Amino acid sequence: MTSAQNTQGRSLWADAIRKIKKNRIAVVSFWIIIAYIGLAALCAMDLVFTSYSLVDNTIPYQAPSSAHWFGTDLFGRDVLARAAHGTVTSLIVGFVGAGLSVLIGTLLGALAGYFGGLVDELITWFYSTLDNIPYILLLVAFSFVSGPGLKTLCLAIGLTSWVGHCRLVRSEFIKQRGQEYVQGAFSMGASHARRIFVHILPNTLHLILISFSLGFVSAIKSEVILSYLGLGVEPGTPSWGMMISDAKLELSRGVWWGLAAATVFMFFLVLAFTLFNDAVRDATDPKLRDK
Amino acid sequence: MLKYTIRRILYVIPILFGVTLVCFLLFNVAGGDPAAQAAGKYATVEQIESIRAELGLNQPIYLQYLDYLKQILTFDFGRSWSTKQKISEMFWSGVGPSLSVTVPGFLITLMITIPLSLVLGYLRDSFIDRTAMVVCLALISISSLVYILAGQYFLAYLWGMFPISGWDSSWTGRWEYTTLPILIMVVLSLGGQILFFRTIFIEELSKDYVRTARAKGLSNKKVLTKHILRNALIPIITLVVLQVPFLILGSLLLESFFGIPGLGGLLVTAINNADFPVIKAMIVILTILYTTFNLISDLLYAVVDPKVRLQ
Amino acid sequence: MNLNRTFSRLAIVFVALSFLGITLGCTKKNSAKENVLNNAITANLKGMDPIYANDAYSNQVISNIYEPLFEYHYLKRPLELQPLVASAMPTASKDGLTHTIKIKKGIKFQDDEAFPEGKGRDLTAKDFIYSWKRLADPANQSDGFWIFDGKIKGLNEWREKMGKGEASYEDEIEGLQAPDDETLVIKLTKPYFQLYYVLAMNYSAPVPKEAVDKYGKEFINHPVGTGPFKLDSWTRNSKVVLVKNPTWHGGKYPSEGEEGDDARGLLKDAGKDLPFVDKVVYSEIIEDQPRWLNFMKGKLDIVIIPKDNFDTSVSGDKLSKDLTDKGLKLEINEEPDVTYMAFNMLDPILGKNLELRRAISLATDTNTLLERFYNGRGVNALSPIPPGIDGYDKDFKNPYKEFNIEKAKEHLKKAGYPDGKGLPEFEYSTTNSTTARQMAEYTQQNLAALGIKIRIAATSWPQFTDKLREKKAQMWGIAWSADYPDAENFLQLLYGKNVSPGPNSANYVNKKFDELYEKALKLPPSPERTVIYKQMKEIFVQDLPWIPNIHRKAYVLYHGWIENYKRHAIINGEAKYIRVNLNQKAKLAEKL
Amino acid sequence: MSSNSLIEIKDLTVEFQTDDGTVTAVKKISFDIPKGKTVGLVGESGSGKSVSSLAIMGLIPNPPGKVTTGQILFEGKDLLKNSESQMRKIRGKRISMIFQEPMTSLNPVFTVGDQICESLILHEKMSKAEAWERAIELLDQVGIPNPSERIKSYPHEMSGGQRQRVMIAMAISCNPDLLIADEPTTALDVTIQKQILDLIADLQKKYGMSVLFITHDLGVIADISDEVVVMYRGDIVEKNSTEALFKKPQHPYTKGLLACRPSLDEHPRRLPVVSDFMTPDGKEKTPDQSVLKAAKEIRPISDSQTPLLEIKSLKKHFPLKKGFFGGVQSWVKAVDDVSLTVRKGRTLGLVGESGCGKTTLGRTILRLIEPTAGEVRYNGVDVTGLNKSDMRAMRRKMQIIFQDPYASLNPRMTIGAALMEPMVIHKLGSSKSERLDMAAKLMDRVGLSASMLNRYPHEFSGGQRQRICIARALAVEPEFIICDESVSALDVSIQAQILNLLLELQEELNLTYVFISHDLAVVKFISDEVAVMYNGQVVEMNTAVGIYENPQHDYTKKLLSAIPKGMPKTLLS
Repeated sequence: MTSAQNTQGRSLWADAIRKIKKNRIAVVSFWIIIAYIGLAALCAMDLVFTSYSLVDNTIPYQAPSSAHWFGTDLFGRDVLARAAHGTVTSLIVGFVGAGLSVLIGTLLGALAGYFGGLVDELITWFYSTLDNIPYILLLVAFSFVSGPGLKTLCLAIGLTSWVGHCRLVRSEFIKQRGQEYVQGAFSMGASHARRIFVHILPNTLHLILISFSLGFVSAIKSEVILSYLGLGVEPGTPSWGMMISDAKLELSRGVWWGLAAATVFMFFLVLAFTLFNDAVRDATDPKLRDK
Repeated sequence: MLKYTIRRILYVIPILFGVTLVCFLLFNVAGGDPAAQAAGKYATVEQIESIRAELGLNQPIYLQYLDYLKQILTFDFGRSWSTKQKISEMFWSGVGPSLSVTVPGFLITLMITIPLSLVLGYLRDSFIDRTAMVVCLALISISSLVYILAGQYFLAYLWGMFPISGWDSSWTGRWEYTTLPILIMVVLSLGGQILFFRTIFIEELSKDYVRTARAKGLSNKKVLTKHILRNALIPIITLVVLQVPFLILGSLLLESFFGIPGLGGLLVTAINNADFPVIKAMIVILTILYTTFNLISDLLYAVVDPKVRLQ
Repeated sequence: MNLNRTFSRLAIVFVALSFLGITLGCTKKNSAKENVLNNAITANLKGMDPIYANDAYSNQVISNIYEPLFEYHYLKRPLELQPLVASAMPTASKDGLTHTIKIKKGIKFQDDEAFPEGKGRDLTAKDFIYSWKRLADPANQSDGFWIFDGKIKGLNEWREKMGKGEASYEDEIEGLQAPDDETLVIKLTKPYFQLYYVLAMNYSAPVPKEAVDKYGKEFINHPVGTGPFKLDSWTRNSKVVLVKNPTWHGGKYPSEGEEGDDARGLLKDAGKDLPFVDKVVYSEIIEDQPRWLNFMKGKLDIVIIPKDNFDTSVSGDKLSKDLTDKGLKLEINEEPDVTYMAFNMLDPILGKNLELRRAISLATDTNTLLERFYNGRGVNALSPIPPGIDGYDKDFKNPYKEFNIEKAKEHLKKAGYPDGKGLPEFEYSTTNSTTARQMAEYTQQNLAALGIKIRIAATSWPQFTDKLREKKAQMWGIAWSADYPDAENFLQLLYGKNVSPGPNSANYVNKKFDELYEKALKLPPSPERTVIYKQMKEIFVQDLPWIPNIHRKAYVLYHGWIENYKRHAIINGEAKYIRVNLNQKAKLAEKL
Repeated sequence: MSSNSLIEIKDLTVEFQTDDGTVTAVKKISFDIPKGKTVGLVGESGSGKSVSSLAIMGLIPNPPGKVTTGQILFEGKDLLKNSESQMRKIRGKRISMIFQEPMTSLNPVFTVGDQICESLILHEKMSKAEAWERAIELLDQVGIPNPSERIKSYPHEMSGGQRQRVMIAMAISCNPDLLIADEPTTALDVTIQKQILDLIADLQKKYGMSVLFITHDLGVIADISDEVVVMYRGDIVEKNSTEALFKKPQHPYTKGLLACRPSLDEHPRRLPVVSDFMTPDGKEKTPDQSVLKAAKEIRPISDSQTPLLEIKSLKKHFPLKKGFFGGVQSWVKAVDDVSLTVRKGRTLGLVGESGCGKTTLGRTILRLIEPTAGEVRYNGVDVTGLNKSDMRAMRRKMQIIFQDPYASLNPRMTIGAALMEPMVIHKLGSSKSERLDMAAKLMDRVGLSASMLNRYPHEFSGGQRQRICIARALAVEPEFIICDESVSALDVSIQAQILNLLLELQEELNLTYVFISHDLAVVKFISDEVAVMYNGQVVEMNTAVGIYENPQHDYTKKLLSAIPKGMPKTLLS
């Protein structure tokens, strides 16, 4: 073999990761997100906070104490455990909902941006149409028609929130399509699929990632709004949206801890995502790199 | 500019077509049998049949769609299933109250957030900026219920600074009731808007013209308030314009807690009652408004951005 | 172009305007002198047409404007009908099929532009016939027609013809005759002892044809009745203001009542002319907190204590000292209603396995439910018939209405599903209000203890009722409030001929039960009928198509300046009886 | 210290904090800017020339940048000790600056008038009306026609050259003592460059100001500067009067820089490069004169030669505006009836200013853009009529090298993957290791180490990337290559290396080139024949020497005269 292996190059991703690693806030945020995912996994496997569904009707609405750090709820269940298990719901909604919408958005955006012409006009028309319906109304209408539950919630979020991703991917594809490296691949005889998936897509992936993580945060927030309107996940499933929605009645009897627990859990996840997102944006921004 | 305007207006036609089609399909095809919904709890099969006939549900689907378009064009959405009231009147009576809270609240928020986020953008990554970001995120993370319940309990009930809830339809009387909701709305929207505008300002701050302006000897303040603000206002204005249709929708929670008879409450009641004609009408009206403001936003963009203006 | 400057200018104008508003608002202080009753309704008023009065809130307002033939005595318990627009209680033929009702002379509709010169004309018997045809007219889609459905000779036929466009309001109906202006003769297809009760419901209140013709569908917003108050203004979704109707036919405060009413000072105004207040305001306040706070500030006179404010205000049926010091008074009333969990008897498992239902019933911890969701405000329900209604029996036994998980497990074993093994997941339907959802969760927990898994489907009310109507629900939680104080109103929910889409959503069919029901229908209120009701209850307990949960109690708080207040579960037109003691109000208001 | 110094820079060091640690952009440099003189600051990108100028302005972005040592004496006072508010009184008033990017350096939302007036109102305390009058005068002075109308224009309504004029008007508005011009002409066409240079020279004389002119191209400043400072990797390697420097350059780097620029008068076989004069560690080296002096042999051109490529009446029209109902209202004729012949083994140069259609022509030949009409015959086969699979096979024979070495490599692919991709597509090489070997050979061929195959494009310099692009084009063993402005984005010193490489490859592999450029000197150096394009049409075609010696078309003449002589006028005569 040649000596080719001798010098290992550093890809843009490796470069970005190195930059992120140097950013203390980003690292902390990253580990917070990992911690949430870990917590959700453990909760889903019922390894931690197993008391989340443990009803104790002798201690409803107990204020925070050493036994129950965030008090208990109406049924005497440990609020902290429920908030922890709410992570599962939120992460599912976030990953599946945002994932689905990114998938749809990327696919349509790529097609529209890459091929242009009639395909573009059709897709643009379609997403402009959806975009012209205020998102929250579309989401409400959609989940209203499709019924409640975690599955339909994810579906509703996925099917209604892809427009932003689509727009982004489309404009990025239009931009990249004209770039010389794509033209170069064309001149070498690379097929459409090769140009789309090998050349352009990897170069838009960082933007898609950022877009996904924004979508993630907004999906989590959508769950809260839909829960408030009674269109959330199935009752009994622990969810931050439900806890916040329950607070409407609880607060007037002075029970603030349910809301507090859900808010604190959500706050740190959203904060971590937002800050991490900023760091990824900075680390992958080509404007900041070639200078 | 005129050509651009006309083209842009014509572009709205296919969009409106799509928008109405989506609303129509969502409710009439996917949303179950409207007649059964309309008939109510003691309905008999014949009753449902008669409603079907009355609602024109026995017609082919495209005729139903045309009927629906006619409703929109004449602004006659029929009557609510739940209240039997005329939907257009329900709508009109809610617009004023909603706007009385949201418009002042929105403007005051803008007055606060634009300068504040400009400063934060300038101080990017400093301690102040970081702190402000966390505070903003905290502000938006806390459920709006907390602000509303606390505001109502402390400011209105305990300290008696405002009435607890209520409404006065006279132009002078209403402000007594809207002041507290406006205040709360400002607090509610502060965080998100600052975060949002800050990003826009940061984007502008990295542009080449900023260096030119500084090379001219302009002070930082002048560079910020003249050069950057003026450029950032282009995206800000267009985005702000897109918020306007939502002002009409009002704020659901504020309205229901402060007794403001606005459209937010109307929509939520309709959702709770599965009052399809009202939901449908609201979505269509809002969507058409939104489309209109999208158009206005684009045209305004052309006005404020000289680059588009003369094309 | 200087947009930021424009913005700030605009905003300054707005700020200035709002301060102007505040100062103006402050000068316009509510005068305590005004003789007004401030009430709240907890949902938005839909409209004021009696044929659409299908919810408590509309009824509360409408009752002050419209008057049906009869009303309930304000003070007497158990509830007793008395003539309102009628001059006396009707006379019935021996077979119970013909009823003759005399109408008071000189009753006038409220003045309205619909009448010549705006002067309200006299009410006649024909107005009733017109109004009831209107109720029956399919074009109006009223859901109140059930009060006459199949009961009055010729009315259903007319209704059908109307639906096909083959009839008109001019047509004679055999069962509805007005031989003269003061006499109304009703001919029934079969005995219907609940007739007088439904003639006390707002659905049957007379409306003037002139007004309906003039306003058309907008009649809903232009009420023209014969009642003590008339509409002054309605700010949609905010408040309704009613003022004294100067042309009202009058009425006197009752001079006798239940035992103890005198001691409570409820007879002080005996024989005095009604109404006592000049104005009634109904504020539409949906959220509990503002309603409660407004009440605590004295802006509302009467309020039902919200569930979540209960703990801080009441303990053991006594008001907290803080509240009694403020002059507040508490009124507790057993409501004629029942909450229950129903099974769809057509369900291949739930409907066919009695032991399973028994197990579920035994696993339901009603006391905790009562404590948790009603603050103990209610009684354990053992049968569909609530207290205060003939057929209710304090000592009635329902052996499955005890919380006994061991027994429940035994029954579950007998059912063929030891510890729930082999059972599929059931769907429990409910509505998506927070409380309904939490109650469903509670049921879920109760059944989980037994090893039975349920999935909760929470939808909007109409979607929920759709599901019931289409027989798609498996089990669900729901409540029924009396339309009138007769057990029939509850038992009809289990009558075999009323299965979905009728009111018998459980689709419960028991021949014996149905026979008894039909027999009872033919009987006037009598000990004989009570015995039949008792038998029906026994059958109910044997079959358990429902698990009855609770008969609720209302805890009503009112201010010290309100006099003559007595909670009445069925009527809502109490405003005319209530007196606002303005001197007292001036004194007490200072303490708030 | 001479008393007529306006600015004295002493021991200036500027450091930047980067992810890779501290980078010293400028190392203890010292130089003077005399009053009323023009100093040229020359160096390749990254040599620290722009940083030095920003340091004078006090505009080093901090963080990450920081001046760590030294003084900048302005009339004897250290600018670095000034407070921000004191600096503001100097910026724009005493020292002003124009930047490289005329497209983005002006604020897009204000009229040019507003932007010029701003300085006047700020520093000269003029009223708005006075400032406006003065701004019109200034626009007139910088050669904007109809200034009283144009003053109301927005930047985007002006061409690049005009914008740079506006920048200049802005910079001279307050009669500054020093004008710093940071690569003001690099982004402009040759003809415009010439005008701007003349303008700056004129204004310098008129106002008697000092000018610090920053460029990577010595040739550009030969005409206008009095003194030259040469920077190399953060150091000043040579400073001298322009005449002396051009006449007798001292430092090997300077020598290389002076020699590597293609000149219109000479016909060398290959261009000298910096490495001919300097070892990689900066030591002097005696160039091999035999190689340097070797003259180019003029290859015969005759119609009897087999043409490899024949272009006949090729047209490419772009729709300009869509009407209300999708109809096209007007067309841009980017390529308008062009016919050309490219002979096998020869190079056809295609020259013209930006927007003349030369790039579109290049891409249309390869069918990267579908032509509107006309024929492209390659070895007698009409390329425009080929179906998809035939076209793919054809692509193996025809390759293209683009202008922007930063954009023409996929940033997410290793160099190895990029080189092997065409082999995979065209099924060259039977296994991965075989392809890897081929790629290694290609790297070697273009003068890069095969050990770099696992690296990513961003780890290479612009010149290296362009070599990689050449290697990639060679991967499929093509016969014909279009070089589309392939050296335009490179510093002159790198440009020479790449041009030499291209020539070597042509000889070795018998390649045929179409070389597209706006720089006539470069085109003349590399081409056998030259076609001049103007407004989508070929206005003149001749042999390379013929075009230079006997230009026919007015536009060709204009192009020729605009090329910097690369020598101070005093030395030319």
